Amino acid sequence: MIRPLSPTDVARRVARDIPDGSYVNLGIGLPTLVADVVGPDKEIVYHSENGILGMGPAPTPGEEDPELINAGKQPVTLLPGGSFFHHTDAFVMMRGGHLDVSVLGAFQVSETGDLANWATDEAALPPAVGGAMDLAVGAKRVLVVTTHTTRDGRPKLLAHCTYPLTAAAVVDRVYTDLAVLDVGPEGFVVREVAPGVTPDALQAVTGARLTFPSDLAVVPPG
Amino acid sequence: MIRPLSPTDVARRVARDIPDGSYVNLGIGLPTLVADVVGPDKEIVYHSENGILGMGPAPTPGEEDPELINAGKQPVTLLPGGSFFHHTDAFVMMRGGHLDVSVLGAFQVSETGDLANWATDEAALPPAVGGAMDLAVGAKRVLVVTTHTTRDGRPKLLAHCTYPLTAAAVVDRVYTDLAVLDVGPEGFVVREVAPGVTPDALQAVTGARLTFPSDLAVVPPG
Amino acid sequence: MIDKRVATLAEAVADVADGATVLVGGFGNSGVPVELVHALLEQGARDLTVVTNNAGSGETDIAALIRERRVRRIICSYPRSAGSVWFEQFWRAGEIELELVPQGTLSERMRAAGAGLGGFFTPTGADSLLAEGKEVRVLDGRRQVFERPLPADVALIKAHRADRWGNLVYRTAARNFGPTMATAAALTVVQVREFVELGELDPEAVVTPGIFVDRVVEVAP
Amino acid sequence: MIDKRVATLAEAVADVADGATVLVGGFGNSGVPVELVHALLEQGARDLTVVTNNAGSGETDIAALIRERRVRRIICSYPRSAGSVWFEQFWRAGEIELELVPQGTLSERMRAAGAGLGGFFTPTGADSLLAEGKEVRVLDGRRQVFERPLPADVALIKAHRADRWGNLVYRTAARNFGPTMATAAALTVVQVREFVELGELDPEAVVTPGIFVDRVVEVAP
Repeated sequence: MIRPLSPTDVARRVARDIPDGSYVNLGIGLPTLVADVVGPDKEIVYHSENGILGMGPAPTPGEEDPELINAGKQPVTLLPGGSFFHHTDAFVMMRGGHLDVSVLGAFQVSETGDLANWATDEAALPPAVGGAMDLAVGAKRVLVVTTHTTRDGRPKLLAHCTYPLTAAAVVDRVYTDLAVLDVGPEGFVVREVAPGVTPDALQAVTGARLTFPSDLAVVPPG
Repeated sequence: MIRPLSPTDVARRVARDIPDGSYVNLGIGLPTLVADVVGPDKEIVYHSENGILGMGPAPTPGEEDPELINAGKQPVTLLPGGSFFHHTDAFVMMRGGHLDVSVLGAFQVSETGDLANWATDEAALPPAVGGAMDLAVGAKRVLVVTTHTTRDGRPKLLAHCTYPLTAAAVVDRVYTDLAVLDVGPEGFVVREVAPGVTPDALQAVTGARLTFPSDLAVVPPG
Repeated sequence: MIDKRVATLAEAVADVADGATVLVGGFGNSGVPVELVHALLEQGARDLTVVTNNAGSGETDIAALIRERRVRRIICSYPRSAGSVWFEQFWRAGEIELELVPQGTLSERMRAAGAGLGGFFTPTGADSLLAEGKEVRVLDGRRQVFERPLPADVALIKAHRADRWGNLVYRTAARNFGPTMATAAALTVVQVREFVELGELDPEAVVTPGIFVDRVVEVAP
Repeated sequence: MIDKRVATLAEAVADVADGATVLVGGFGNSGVPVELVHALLEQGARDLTVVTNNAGSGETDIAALIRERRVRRIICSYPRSAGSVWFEQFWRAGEIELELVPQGTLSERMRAAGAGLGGFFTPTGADSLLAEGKEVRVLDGRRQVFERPLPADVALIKAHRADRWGNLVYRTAARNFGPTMATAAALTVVQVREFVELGELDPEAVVTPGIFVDRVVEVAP
């Protein structure tokens, strides 16, 4: 029986791949869960595109500072050692390759590492991009967190993205509720699967050819 | 009898053209004299390319701070309201058109406002440019202070510069020991002359055709 | 004597012309110069191009400017939010133009204007729809798109403290676009919480030197 | 645990490779990381490309590196000074290469490297010999020259205080090229007068956030 990973399980799995001492940007949505599950043994410096390094946990209710918010516009805190800077410098950090890890959500990822996470083909909403494109091109490692399929079961991991691209050939690794996959010269290589997921079952919900190496593992419990 | 202006007289004449409240960069050499003769009725903010706004007078002997130096590497002070910033921002101020006035020295100025002040045709010395080119292209008004001729009597105001250009079509006004000249669509227009300087005498030591308007004045005593 | 302090919000925005390009600071609700934008609304300038990260929310500041049909065109990175109803309504009706710019490119284009540069190549967006119609060149092994400076007539920003020379310090993440916008506009107008005496701001910690600032107005919190 | 403090100058520059491009901070004698440069001299790396504003003076720091024939090429804006005898002697003999770059362009090229940009157009020098062989384009009504980023392997800079995360503050005009160079190198090494505890530096007044810094070493004044 397939037991898909919960969002927190996925976040835990991502957290294991973030080395102690990393500078990390967590995208809005699922990626923000990662900060909640990183172990206390690691000192991670979280970056926010609106000019913060060293973000701490959410403030105690009642202690919110309306000016001290993260990229998702939620109140945050600053750790000792943190600093503030202006927007242009925040993007120097992103675009200039200074972040060790960027964790992003995705609508689609292609087998060549193309990322689509800013626009669908829906014309009823005005387009909005924010900092997605800068985050995708700049970090040393770009990790994507997403459900393996859309709510109505269509694959998000594809041979080619059908939605407008955020950036081409940028994704290093994808974490879904069903698997952990690297993106390399061979396309998607499955590293780990959720409990009960067989290669055939995973291939059936994926829109690109998957490679399963002999040392395929089950995602370890968080 | 011609009475050429002293360097201090020239500086005084330049100072009269600098409005109260201006942001000013004074080039190395003759231009730095201007700060010494600006009247106490004007509040001028002096900029230095190495990251200072609001430079004050030279420190009292014994009070020098070896790190607090100007572009000419001489010790300076900082006025209340002054600030420090990095080199790149110092040049944003220069190149970006934020300085009201840049006062520069010159080897040659052409009648179209070309400026040559960084290199001669001497090949024995290594070339050096510093911030000259940024100062020449960026300020709202570019004023040049120079002797009217070289030490051996050759004109510095020319139809065309023969030395390598610093920048083309940038000089607004030239202050020499003999005259004050505007650079406009008509070429050099003489606004004021030193005491005793006749149009013919000035033309004779100038390498470009001069225009003398009917309201030509004598440089007033500082 | 340099004194950039003005007494009223109305005075601070008195001469913003119809058709002006106006930079408005802020990210979400942090650092938005709400009172200055409201003063601009009162002042009546129309046919504006507004450059800002978001497209307003609810019924205040930029959303109010849009609602009152003062904004012909908006240049921003993220016009969509829970409360961006006025923008969305006008956008659907084709009554407001939108130029969508990646956030880092938006900031960098304003910086280029303030820095006197003619443009720059960036990898951001080079493989996206947002590069359409723009020059793309391979530099350092990657595709990069040529982006042009984004200068403005006016910048409206919010800072924490100012002195009479217009030196500014900000507070936490409210700094965001302020320092860059201050460099990019012909006229930079700043609302601050508090005026301080000249010399009270630490010269090592001034974030926006007064050379980039034209007017400061105090708006008590 | 992040701790960028190293105990010795030797450790700070231990792995600078032959052939490296090294940014060296300072303007005149202000802000030069003298002790780090001397440590690099001891360390022995050669065939270096040194990027710095001036070309050394007297017998110390960059002048000593040049004298000891460690510098193959220097990229700077103003190599000539009263004491730049070693540079001048080697330059006349054709034993050191010089790339002369206008000062603002030098700083901006390093910034472009740190900012991940592919290059920029600047009016500075566009009508000069220094634009020879480069693309020139008319933008916004003026001739502008295309300049490329200037990235480096190592930056050696001097700051005033640092904490263990590598956050830096500087002192007066010694700041000069430091903050920009810190962004442009793969390895940024900083000498500071004093280490302080994490949290002691005002987060509003940090000039170089630690993300740009790899190693800090204390050199008491």
